[in-house]
Amino acid sequence: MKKVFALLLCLTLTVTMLSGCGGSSTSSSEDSDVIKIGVFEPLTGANAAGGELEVEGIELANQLRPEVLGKKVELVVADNKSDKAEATTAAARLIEKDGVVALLGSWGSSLSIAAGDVVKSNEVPAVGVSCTNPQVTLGNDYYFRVCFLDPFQGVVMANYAYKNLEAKKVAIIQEVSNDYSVGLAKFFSDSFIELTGDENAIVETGNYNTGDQDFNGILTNIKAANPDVIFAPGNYTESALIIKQARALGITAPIIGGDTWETNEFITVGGADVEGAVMSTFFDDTNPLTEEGVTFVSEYKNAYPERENVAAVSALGYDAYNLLLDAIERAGSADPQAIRDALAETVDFQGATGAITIDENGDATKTEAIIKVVKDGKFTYLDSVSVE
Amino acid sequence: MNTQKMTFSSFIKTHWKTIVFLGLLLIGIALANEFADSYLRRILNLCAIYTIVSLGMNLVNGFTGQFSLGQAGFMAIGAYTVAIFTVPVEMRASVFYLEPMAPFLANIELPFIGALILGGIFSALVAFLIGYPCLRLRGDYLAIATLGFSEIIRIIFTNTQTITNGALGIKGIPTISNLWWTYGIALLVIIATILLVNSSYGRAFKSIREDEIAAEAMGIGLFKTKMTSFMIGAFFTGIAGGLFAALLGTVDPKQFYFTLTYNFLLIIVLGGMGSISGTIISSFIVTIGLEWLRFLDEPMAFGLDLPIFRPGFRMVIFSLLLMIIVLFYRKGLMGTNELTWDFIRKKIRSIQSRLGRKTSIDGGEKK
Amino acid sequence: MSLLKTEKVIMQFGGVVAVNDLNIDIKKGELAALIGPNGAGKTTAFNVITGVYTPTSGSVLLSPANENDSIDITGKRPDLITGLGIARTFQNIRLFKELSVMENVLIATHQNVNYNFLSAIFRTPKARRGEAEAKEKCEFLLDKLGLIDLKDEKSSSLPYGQQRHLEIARALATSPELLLLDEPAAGMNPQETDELTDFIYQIRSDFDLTIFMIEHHMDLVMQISDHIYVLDFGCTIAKGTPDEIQNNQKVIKAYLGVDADA
Amino acid sequence: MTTPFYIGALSIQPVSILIPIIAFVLMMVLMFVINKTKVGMAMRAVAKDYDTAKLMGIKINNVISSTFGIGSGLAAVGAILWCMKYPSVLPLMGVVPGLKCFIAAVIGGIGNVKGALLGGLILGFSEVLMVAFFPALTGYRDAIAFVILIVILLFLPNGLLGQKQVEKV
Amino acid sequence: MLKINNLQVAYGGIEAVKGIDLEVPDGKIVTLIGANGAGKSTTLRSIVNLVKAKSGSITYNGDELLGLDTTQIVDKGITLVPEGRHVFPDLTVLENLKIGAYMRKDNLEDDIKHIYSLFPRLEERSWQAAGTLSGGEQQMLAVGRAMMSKPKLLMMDEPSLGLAPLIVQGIFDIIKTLNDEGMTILLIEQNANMALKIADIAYVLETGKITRQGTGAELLADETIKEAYLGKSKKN
Repeated sequence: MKKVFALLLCLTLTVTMLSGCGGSSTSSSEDSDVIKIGVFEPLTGANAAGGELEVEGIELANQLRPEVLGKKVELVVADNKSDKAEATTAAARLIEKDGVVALLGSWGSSLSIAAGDVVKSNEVPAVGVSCTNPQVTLGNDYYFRVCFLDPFQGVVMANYAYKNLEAKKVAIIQEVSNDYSVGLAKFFSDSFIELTGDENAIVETGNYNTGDQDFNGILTNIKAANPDVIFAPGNYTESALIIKQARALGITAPIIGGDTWETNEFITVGGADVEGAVMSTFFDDTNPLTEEGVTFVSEYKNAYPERENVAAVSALGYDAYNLLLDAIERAGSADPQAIRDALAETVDFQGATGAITIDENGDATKTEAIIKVVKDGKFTYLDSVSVE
Repeated sequence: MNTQKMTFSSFIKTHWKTIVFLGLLLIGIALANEFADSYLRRILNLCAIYTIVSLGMNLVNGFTGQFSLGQAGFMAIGAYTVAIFTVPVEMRASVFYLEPMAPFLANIELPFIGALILGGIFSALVAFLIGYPCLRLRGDYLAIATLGFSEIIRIIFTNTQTITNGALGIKGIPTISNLWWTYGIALLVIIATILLVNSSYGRAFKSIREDEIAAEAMGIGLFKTKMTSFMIGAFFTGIAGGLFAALLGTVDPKQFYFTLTYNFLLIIVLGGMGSISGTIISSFIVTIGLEWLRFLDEPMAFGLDLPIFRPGFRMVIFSLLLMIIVLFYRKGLMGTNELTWDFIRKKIRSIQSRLGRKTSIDGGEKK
Repeated sequence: MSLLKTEKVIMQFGGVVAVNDLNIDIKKGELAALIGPNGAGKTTAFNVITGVYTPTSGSVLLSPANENDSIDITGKRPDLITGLGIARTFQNIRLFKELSVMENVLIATHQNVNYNFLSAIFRTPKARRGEAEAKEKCEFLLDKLGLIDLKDEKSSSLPYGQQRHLEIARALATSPELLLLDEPAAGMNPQETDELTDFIYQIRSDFDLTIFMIEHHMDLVMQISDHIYVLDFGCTIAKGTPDEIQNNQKVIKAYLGVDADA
Repeated sequence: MTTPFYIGALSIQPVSILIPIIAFVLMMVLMFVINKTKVGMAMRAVAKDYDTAKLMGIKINNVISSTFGIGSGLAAVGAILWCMKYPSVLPLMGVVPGLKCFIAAVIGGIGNVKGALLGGLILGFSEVLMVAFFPALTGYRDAIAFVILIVILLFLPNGLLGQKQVEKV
Repeated sequence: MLKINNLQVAYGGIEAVKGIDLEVPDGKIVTLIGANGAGKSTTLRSIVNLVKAKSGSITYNGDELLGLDTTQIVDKGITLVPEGRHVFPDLTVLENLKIGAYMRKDNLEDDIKHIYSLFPRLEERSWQAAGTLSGGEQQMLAVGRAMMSKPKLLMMDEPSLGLAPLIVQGIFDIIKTLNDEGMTILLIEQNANMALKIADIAYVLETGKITRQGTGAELLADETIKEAYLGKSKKN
């Protein structure tokens, strides 16, 4: 009896599976009046929060601009579970099963890198949203992005520390298991050493692992080294805890970081201690750099009235979508190859996060980064820095 | 089965079904490699790779009865070996952009097959080092110790910047893995496992699973035999890791978090601890099933707009399904049985007889 | 000439002394028995001899036929001791339950494989020959022990008596000189016990064995043993021929019991 | 609770003192429950011998459930203390600490309350001290637990305070 | 009091008890004798549901026991002193006794005193861990522990196992005393001699079947029984 029941259950499930599959694979309708764009983002797993914010921006852009070349644009969202193997299958599925003409995503450079080979071998272009690692577009003609790169961000923050904060000695705290963090730390220190001309300008480097919660060991050493500024790029939770514990230890030096800090969690975890923390980012809703930015902010606030501020990655998602549609328009066709060529030729596209020109690597050349500071429990515009 | 006296024609006669099956499989691979889209190919590749890892794991856990959870670590070793030795030398500078690759490695490039085998060998060597202290431990302690070792391997890979590029991982691995590679090697591994399991060594493995004390009294050296099994399992896993790296084109330490091992544990438990065919079947079920259930992540599954259909829901359903299967089939789908032609025939008969009810209550069993 | 000798063996578990000053001397070719009340340390003695336990003190010496001197096997690993020629059965049958009768016996030949696992995988001629020889030997054994028709059955599906036989067959497959039987007649009725008596005689002569057994069935013990050792509270309280033992007052008191008709 | 006070150059948060005290008190309570109460007696009995415990009329399932309850409760207290010191909550935050707790219990000897405390202290101290004295090795911090585990099990297969188990043959 | 009808028990394919009938009348000592593996222990264990019976029925004062949990059966006043004593080694002697009364809510003082008066050795060792006791003391403790639940039917599985003859005698004296106090006893013994001497009714179990039954004295006098189970060889 048990077995019969189990068998029946399996049978029903197989049937539902089959029907589910049948439902979702409508790739045969190539010449219909729909253009499909794939969005592959981490919607579960460690990177889910970032992925969702990007999808929000993309969906908002889609609502505002639902058509191109007289055809309806349909977004197909696939979850890559913050996992590399899943990221590649998700990308392959979007291309093969859903027949998308281009991809958007993903949050997390390593996931984009993993999907890089899929887009390359299928010759379908992809536009990265907030993947700042240089390796995403390196040696891949089909991957583009709308955000600036880690080297740029490193230079920006080094400049900020050196010029605005007049720092001579800095300490670095990096998340060794996070490629973003070690990369950014490296670019920062290279740039800072160059600016000061002092080989020993980095007085202390502390390492921690993702998920760590106690940083007193690192911080005690840093306190002893007495730096002018502490640069601590990394995950928002750990970073907020670092700042809290640093302040508890009596470290008063300014603590600065990168774009990943700009989340509400950073402030909820850090509380009063993160007041004055400074970070670079792509976008600021109170000071949009472009007209498009103004439109985006007002539309975003309409669509999500409950949000206090607009995440930069949402703005980037918005830009990625519009950049892609712009390229489709210029190509005059929804053929992936044509889109790729049009994307590569993008010059001075006016996005919400600034003007974007795609260089020979497929990267967005941006000259300006926003510097924000936490003030009264809010991310507040501080400055915009341009670096040549 | 007395292989010694078997002539070629009698071999054909007894195994024609298997030969035909293998032939069809080859044609299937050829067709898939040629005509299937990259999405399908990718999933099929993953199926084969998971099969290899799970077989390696089942050899240790299912056949030898040693509860080991080091799979993720061994995969990492294989994957990194392939990554380190196959990334073209001229690309290395751009991959290792934070710190250059260690000079003793920087100019060594191996052909894929060489790197793959080397990965397997490294993995087996590390298994030896791990096994030396761990294989003397009892069941649950062994599990936690091997799990720990797999974590140590991952942590080491995160920290050896000049060799493994640390947290950045290695990019630009030539994506050589295709269906021929993965299925070819999976087939070799399957055949090797079958031959091994049915040899004197295989029986020694099983005797340890059944009763360590009796096995020892029969002259089986526990440590040596466990070690053999452990190292072979690690070798297979290392090779699979290499294939995995060459499929994705990139590796980084986070891929090999210890939770990866749970996937394989799930596969072997579902398929049946100690069943080769069960492992193969469940590798496919798990890999394909997860993809299949993807529609549950969409907000409009079954045309219903329910808030539960959101990303992640398929994992819930998938876990539930597995729990149900394991509840109803305590020993997994196959137990310790193998899916042989005889087994299929018996199953069909027993189903027939059950449908026929009274006509033959034991008729089906007797033959 | 003595084959197995234990000298002043003491086995302690925590504070409990399970075996206290065990002195046994088994001659080549003889059939010795170890008797004593339950819990007297008989099985512990077997476990010390076969290496399952390392004794707290004392030594176990074995003089196999192909060695000139005796070898100290105290605390050696069980599998190595088996390799030197001591095989055993267990009080509470320890077969490889999920495996077939044939496989059970074949496992006991594994210690003699002279090819490595790679040869086994590639089925080299050497491995095939080894496998064929092992099979032949095991079939011969199973035939001798009347189990040949059951060789493909799962061992746990065998009836109790035949499981005992299979355990002995398995032990014999290790080609021992000395066979230790731990309560071979346990759970057998008098008739089965009689058959077992004949059976032990038979294997002893067929395989040229020295046999040392633990047994409670006094009929069996008195009938077939050359020497008997009596253990009580871990101490050897008596040793001698069956007649001597039967008339030993100490033994009667400790073990045989003051019988109504004695 | 997290605002520090100073003893010379030493800055100490009140929680840092409170947590060990609470842990110690809980250990005493746990030992009292296990050793002095009826249900604790039943737990010890069930741990040794299911069948005989049933013969005493002990409802095995109830005892196991209550053990589970106490264990989970203590884990919850641990988590609360953790969050007092490191105020952030994540769904997966328990994975690594959970694993390390198991290791601590194994190091101390399964089935021994004092052993678990000892194991926990050894693990905690070695992690912190390694980071403090060998900052270059910080990346290897999570590995230290496993290294200690393996070294200890190599020499003491039953953990520091665990009892030797003899298998009956 | 206890009635067993056509009880069958199988362990993993092997039938250990193949349909037995037996009866334990109120206030009597009943013994089961037979070789190792004949199914004696299995029978006792199936009465308290430590092993599951395949078919048949076990009734206690008219109530069916099959299907009840061990704890429910114990609650009805049946208890088993298991083979090999199985005292809880980490618990003290006193705790072992207390745990025997786990189901009781009333005052234990008097009962503990009573047991200490039967076994003065236990009182001396009240605070020792039970694992450190000698075999005989452990057996006393196991009996004492079983008595703490105030059973109406006390079942004992090989109480003389591994004990020196003198201590065995002591245990049997206690059994007799308990019986005189009104307790019904079901006993399994390898030392058939002793068992038959004190038994009112005895059953012989052979490979899962009852082959003989009678009063203790009858079986004790029986030649074939003597030969098979009384340990002394016929030569004597």
